[in-house]
Amino acid sequence: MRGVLGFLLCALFFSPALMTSESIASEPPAAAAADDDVALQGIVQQMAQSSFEEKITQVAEIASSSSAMKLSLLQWLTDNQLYLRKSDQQPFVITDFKAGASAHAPFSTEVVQLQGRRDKRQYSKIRVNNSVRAAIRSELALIHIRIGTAQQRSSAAQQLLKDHADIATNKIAQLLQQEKDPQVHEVLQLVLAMQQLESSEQAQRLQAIEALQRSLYPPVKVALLQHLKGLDPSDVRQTQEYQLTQKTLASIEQLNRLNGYAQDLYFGLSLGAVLLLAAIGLAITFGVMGVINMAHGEMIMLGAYTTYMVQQLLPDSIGVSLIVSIPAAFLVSGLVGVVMERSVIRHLYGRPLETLLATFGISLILQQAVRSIFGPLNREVATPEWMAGTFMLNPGLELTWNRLYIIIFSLLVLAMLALIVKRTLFGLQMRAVTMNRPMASSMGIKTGWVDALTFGLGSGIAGVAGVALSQLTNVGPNLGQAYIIDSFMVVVFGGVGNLWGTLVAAMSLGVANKLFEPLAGAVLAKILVLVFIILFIQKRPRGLFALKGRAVEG
Amino acid sequence: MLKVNHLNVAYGASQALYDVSMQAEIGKVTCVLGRNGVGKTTLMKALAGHLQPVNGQIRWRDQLLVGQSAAQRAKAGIAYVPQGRDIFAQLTVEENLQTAFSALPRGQRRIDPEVFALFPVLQQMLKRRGGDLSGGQQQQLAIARALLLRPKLLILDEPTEGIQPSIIKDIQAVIELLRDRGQMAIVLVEQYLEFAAELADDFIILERGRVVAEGPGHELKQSEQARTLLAI
Amino acid sequence: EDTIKVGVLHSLSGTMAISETTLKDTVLMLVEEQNKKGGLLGKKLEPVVVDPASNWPLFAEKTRELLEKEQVDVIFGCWTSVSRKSVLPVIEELNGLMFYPVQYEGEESSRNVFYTGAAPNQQAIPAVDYLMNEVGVKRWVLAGTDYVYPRTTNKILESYLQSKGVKSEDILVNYTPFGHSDWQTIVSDIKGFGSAGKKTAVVSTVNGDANVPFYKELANQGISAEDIPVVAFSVGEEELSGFDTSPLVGHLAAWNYFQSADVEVNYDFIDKWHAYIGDEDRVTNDPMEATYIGFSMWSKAVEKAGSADVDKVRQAMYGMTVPNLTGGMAKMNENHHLSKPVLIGEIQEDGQFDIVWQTDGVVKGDAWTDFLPESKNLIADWTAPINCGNYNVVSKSCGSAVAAE
Amino acid sequence: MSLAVKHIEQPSVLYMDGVSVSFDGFKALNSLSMCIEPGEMRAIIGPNGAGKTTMMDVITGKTRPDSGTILFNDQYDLTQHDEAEVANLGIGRKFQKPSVIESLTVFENLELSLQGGRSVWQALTHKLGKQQHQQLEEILTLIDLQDKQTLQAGSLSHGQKQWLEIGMLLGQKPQLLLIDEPAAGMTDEETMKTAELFRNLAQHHSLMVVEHDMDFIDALDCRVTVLHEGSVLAEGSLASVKANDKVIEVYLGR
Amino acid sequence: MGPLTRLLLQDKQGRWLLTVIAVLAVVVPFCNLLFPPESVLHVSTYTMTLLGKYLCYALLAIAVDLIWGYCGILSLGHGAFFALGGYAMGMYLMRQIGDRGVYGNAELPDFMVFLNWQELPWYWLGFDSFAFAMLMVLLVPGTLAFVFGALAFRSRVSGVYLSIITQALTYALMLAFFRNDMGFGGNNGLTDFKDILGFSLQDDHTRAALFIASALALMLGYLISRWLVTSKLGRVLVAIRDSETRTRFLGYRVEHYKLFVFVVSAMLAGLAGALYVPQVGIINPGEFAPIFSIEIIIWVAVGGRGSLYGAVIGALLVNYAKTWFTGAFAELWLFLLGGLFVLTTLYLPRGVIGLWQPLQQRWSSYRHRRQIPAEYNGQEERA
Ligand SMILES: Nc1ncnc2c1ncn2[C@@H]1O[C@H](COP(=O)(O)OP(=O)(O)OP(=O)(O)O)[C@@H](O)[C@H]1O
Ligand SMILES: Nc1ncnc2c1ncn2[C@@H]1O[C@H](COP(=O)(O)OP(=O)(O)OP(=O)(O)O)[C@@H](O)[C@H]1O
Ligand SMILES: NC(N)=O
Ligand SMILES: [Mg+2]
Ligand SMILES: [Mg+2]
Repeated sequence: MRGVLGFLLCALFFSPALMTSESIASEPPAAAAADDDVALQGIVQQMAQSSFEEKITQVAEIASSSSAMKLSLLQWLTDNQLYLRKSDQQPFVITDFKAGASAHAPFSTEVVQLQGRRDKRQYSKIRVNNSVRAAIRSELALIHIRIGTAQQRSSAAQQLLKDHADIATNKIAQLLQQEKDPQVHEVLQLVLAMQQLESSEQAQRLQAIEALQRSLYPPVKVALLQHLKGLDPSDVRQTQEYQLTQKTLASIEQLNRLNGYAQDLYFGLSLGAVLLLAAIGLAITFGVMGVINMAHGEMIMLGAYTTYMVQQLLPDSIGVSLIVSIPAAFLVSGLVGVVMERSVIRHLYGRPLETLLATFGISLILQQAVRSIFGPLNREVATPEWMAGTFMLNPGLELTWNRLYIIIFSLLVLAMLALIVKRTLFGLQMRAVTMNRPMASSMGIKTGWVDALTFGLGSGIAGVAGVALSQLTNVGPNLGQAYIIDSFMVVVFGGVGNLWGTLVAAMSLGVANKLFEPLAGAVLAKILVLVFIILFIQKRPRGLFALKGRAVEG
Repeated sequence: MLKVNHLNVAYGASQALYDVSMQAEIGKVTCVLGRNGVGKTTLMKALAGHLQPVNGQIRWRDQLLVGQSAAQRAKAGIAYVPQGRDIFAQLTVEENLQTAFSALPRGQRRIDPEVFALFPVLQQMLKRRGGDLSGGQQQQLAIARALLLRPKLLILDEPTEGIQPSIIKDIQAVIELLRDRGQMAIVLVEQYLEFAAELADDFIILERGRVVAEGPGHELKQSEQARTLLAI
Repeated sequence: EDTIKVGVLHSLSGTMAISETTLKDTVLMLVEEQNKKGGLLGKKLEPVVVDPASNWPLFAEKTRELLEKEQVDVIFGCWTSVSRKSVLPVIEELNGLMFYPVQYEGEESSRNVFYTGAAPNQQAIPAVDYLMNEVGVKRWVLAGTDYVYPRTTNKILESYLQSKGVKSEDILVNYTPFGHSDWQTIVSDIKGFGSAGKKTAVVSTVNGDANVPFYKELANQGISAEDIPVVAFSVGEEELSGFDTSPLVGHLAAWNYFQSADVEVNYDFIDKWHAYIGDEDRVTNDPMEATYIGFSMWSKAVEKAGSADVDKVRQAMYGMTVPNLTGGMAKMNENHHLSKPVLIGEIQEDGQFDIVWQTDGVVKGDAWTDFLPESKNLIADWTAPINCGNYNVVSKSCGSAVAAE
Repeated sequence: MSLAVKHIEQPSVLYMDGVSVSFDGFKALNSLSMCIEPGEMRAIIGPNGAGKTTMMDVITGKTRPDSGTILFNDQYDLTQHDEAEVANLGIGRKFQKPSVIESLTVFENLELSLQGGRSVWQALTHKLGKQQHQQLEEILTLIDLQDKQTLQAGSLSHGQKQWLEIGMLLGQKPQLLLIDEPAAGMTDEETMKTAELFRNLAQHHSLMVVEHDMDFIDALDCRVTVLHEGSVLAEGSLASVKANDKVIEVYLGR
Repeated sequence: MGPLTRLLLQDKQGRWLLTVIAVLAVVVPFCNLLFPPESVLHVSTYTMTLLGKYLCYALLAIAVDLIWGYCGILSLGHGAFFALGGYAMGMYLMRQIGDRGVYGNAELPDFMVFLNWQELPWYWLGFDSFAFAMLMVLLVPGTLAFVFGALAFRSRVSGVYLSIITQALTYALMLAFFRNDMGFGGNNGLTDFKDILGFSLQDDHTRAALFIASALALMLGYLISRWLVTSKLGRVLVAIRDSETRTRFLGYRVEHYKLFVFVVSAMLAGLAGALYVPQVGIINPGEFAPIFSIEIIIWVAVGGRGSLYGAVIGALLVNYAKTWFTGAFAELWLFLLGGLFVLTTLYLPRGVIGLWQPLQQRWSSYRHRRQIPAEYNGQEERA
């Protein structure tokens, strides 16, 4: 699914597709010599005592070893899984200290069952810091660029872009010949060009600059800027080179600016999508039913906690659990909504302002209930693999997957809701009941039933929003409070009772916010958006998509 | 047949109907008359289920209605055209009509073209919001909507109010037609004596919440009592 | 009276409950433990818990309630600076005693408050030193929530960085509102700022609720600690427990304590905490250690003074040392701030920090920073003969606060 | 241009020329022209949806016309004024759907309607004078709501609200009264009483009365204008318009 | 005093309320100052400042009820006016600190010193004068209300649309005041006040005086509001609440009326804020938080919307409950307070003051029923 989306987007932005076949280039494993392992074990044991600088040289030693274990060892190191048993200095690999997990010693065959966190006292970790990790990453890049999978080669190539001095020029040429993946090929070529930029021959440098034209990888720009600084425009011999560099930089800058606009738009839309999700449920409970639902935020919160619970039940399949959470959150929040409606709200029809008081009370109760049950701390909701990270539209424009999913998800939810409201008998009953309860009843509509289900629907959708928000923000007792104000703003700004208005309002507020933000900063941007809302309402006192005519005045 | 026995209805502390009894037979039009504020609408609301009586009984085909919701009554074939129209202002004309589907079995959920024959303006304005219609158009919509419920008991509270003369004539014809089909009891509140007198098979007259006169329709026009009761 | 009353003034509801509730539990745990040991001076300790509900004026009101109505002998409380500022006049008027356990912006020393969290020189400056010297950072993003603590810290840092020769175009300052939840633009700006070819780091004074979405966005936009490390002063183990840290390994925090401190006292403390709270997954953090130190010092001071009387206890506090949880000793100075070690930790996959650097000895908390013109001549010393919270060493006079005494 | 034409004619209380209003393309008023003379009572009839109520909306400033001129007393361009200003110029209105202030009592409704004292300051210092009390008593008697005067207007029956609204109109003493379907929901007897009331009023005021009840119109005994599809279809005595084939076809029925 | 007696004559509950407040205004300071802390008759300073705070809230509640209860303007941003009044007072109090701040700077408040400001911004000028500050206490909220109201009411923004933009207003102000650059102390706000008119704020006599001032302000606010709502203007307001359109057709310039009460209400709120600040000792942007404004609405709703004394009772009740619960049930109080709100709506639809109305109604319906023919007596009422 993610591949498809990526493809669509790439196609959309006229950029080369990023997924290609996953060929694995491998080289025959080096002969495992016991001596090598002993040496490695020695290094590892030494590492426990050494400073981080020493560790960097030790990493290089490990990388130059011919042992088959070196790759795993480097990986364990970066992943912080290498420990020494305090009692006998035996290295162990430990992924987790929870009871039942095991520790295995890579240099012997010993496996130890762990009893729980307390065992931490018996092992000391071989610590690495960012510098050591960076060193390992560079070493791994040099290895992976030769034998890695396509993806590993790709990231290795990009790593080389940053540290292009690390690798010999002839080696790149050699790699370029073998490389089949067009993207990796392109990056390697850039690496080569960047090395040539430092060449002593002007012809080669000019060629390199040409090659770097329109490349949006940030290191390229840095290198060109650096290069420009080293040139003297008044020197006739360098004028051409100077101008070419300048021109190249200008064109890169130009493209970056375009990217910037596209990115702001994307940010705006994704912020809009979040606002939309948060507001949709309210568009039902408030927009359609007229209940000033101060507990709306808590319905969102319940959805987020449901996501957490589902994830606790399915700890090993985060992706599935997220999908399962959607109906689960709908049910949980929806049910709470139904109970709320039947027990409290139904006594308040015709007294809309008092719903504010009651739902405010309910919101306090729900917040405290969650705090009492789950504690005051935020809960961890993991992000599935396919939602994490970015996709690259072009090297200068990487957009986040999760936002894309959320944009699509919010539109789907809205579309579904619009279908229900506009196209089903239930939707019709829903609207009729809120417009005139006694008369709706006289048309044979079970108003109590419809009220409960409508409120349940609105609440359920709020719950679904909670699933999405759990991917972006705190899952804690205050989650709801953070969204309630914005939700009301969106619904009202769009025009109460108008789903289409809610969509446009959410998106335009999101985009406006993100357009102001680079100009004025986050705080002022928010203030500006609020002022904008205030002024806009003066022009359209009933929101963006106000219903007009007698129908609303009567 | 509809039977009302000793009905008392109050708004909070103030009582509006005292010991009202009446009946309406299938195949007949029963007219309820009286001056402003005597309790006609109150009685209709009690029949439709919008007001619960303090005490007294309402029976429809030997079934006790008191305690049943308006929706249950609608499903039992009671349709109500309220005074002041009460159409769903923000629903389109079509949607207003479709609300009647709620009381109908799945198979019968369509808008009977007969309605449009009677009120052609509604067909022209299907997509307009009910609230945007003119007063008379809304009244027509309210009647049409009630007819779509395929009622056995039709309650009409001043249905001719605000309707142009030619359509009043049509409505009169329809009511006669419905009555003559003999499958429906019709309760009609009307101030417009001429109209009432022409349709009424039976009538009752209310005064200050009490039934003060009743009789067969043909007596209405001649009845001196009726004249004085309806005068000031 | 046969009990010594301990007031607990931490928000249990509202936005700050998320951080402060833990401290309430910590105090209750310490009180319970002390009572098991027989209390103090032969009296039981009686905790009095109130909820100021993250509402700043309510903090003042509740302080008055604790001191006047409940007649508590000591208060452990507050988190945000504004709550402390709100409490200050009341506690000074009624001559109460409060232990404040959170890192803060400094520029304050009240006779009635002991500050057991870090002052800027015990957190911000060492962290920047580390990044500059050990990591080679040349370009700085100072990102914070828009309020006094980040503003002051950043001001101090800016002035410090400039004194170290960092040019102003290499410093980017950014403020966000409380609870800011959409970090896309800012994170992308950081990314842009960091791609100029110089080693870049982010110094984050982002507070509270805004952190989770901030780190999630960092992770999503793929800002790795090796490229652009983020060092935070308000993110500890507890904040990390709210989200998945695996994409954030290597980002940093500067504190005076980390749960991962590999010493026996710490393991004991953690065990005690787990036993008390009944949940092995609960973490410990720096403000808890600060609370622990404050509580230990106060109990020792009460014993030493032979009374819970505020003035006597206060006098007994100066120079007091108690073991901290990282294997050293914490000492209370005359300026009401502690001497403690400064640690830099890197985030691990399991939500813990690996200590990657620490100061050689302890650093003495500085009430008035040396890096701002207005305060560089000020010191605090609550012992005779100075007896002043803002003593000007040049004019040799006490600024004001005690003039009223 | 129409202004020029106008000045040759007699003075008018209300002068409308070429007034058009459309809603989403639907022409509710279609170049409507009409003129009411001082002291004239005019009956307006016309099919449902002809635009009668819309016409009143336009006169009273509730709806802005797309085009056309509306003059009051030959001097005020009503399209330039909002509802309150129009009311203060001396135009009162009774709505088709009875509309009173539901949570005020009957008495208070009438009190608010009394002429004068519209500004904030006046409202703050206002006290009912003896004369005004008397006036209110008279109105209450006339609309037969004395015994309900302390009841909240919301608890009146439909017809009682109609009466109250007429009473409010009387209290307001406007120069021009726009009355939308006053007889709806009244008994025949009351209808006649209302007609008489209006005839009396017409001695000092100008009236524009919309009704569908032909007996009532007959009793008003005044000039009749028939609207159809937003413009004037016929005008004249009731007898003459009743005889008009087109009127019969679209309105009266055969 | 003619109008005043007339006002009071028709207002039984109001007489009660004013009497109670007047008694409090005398007794509480008296007991605080004259009886030693050991005495059973002693009222602690804690209690007195707490009550003083409640009185300010009560005045705020009256201000809100005036526009909401009587004119149907549901302002979800009234905290803004309260806070502005508070800030005006806070600025005065800050100026009174003089060189007693921690940096000993006589010209600048501490927070400005520490943000390296060189001189007092222009909008701080004049605030060292009490009279000027008091003027601003009324003028600043009044002017903001006037500008905002003039815009909104003329554009006929009403209902939830108005509510939401008032909320946007207070939210925007909150964010703005959070900014240190605004020159109002950022998140910390203004605090560490020393004295007012030369009297120390730490002194119980000063506190007693502030308490009495709050009581007087509340009484004054009540009387002004009562006068407004019992005049014909009050009926116009109700008419507007019920049917704005209809009122317009009667010739009333609805926007003028709304603007008038809105401004009056904002000024009352500002006054409440000004009295609140010296008693609680701090003013910060938290008072602009939308949730605070919603809470004000809740007080009024709990007390009983549309009756001024109900608003007072609601403010006192809810705030007392909050004080009590947060102290005595620190970890459960949200359940209790939330429950209180829900139960109030369900069982006291007219608010707490509705408590005695059913009694009255039952009495009148009892009398009424006796006029009904005897055979129906004792039957269950089902309507
Ligand atoms: N909601 C209400 N609350 C209190 N009293 C009411 C309410 N509705 C009607 N009444 C009173 O009940 C009495 C009967 O009213 P009802 O509406 O039944 O009269 P009606 O006969 O239909 O009059 P009309 O011909 O004017 O429609 C009236 O006196 C009226 O004042
Ligand atoms: N806001 C609107 N949107 C769409 N159509 C409208 C709107 N307002 C009025 N109309 C239409 O304009 C036409 C004129 O309506 P108007 O109410 O003026 O009729 P009327 O002459 O008063 O009729 P009646 O006698 O039934 O009261 C009607 O067809 C109505 O449906
Ligand atoms: N003191 C703080 N972290 O606000
Ligand atoms: Mg009726
Ligand atoms: Mg009409």
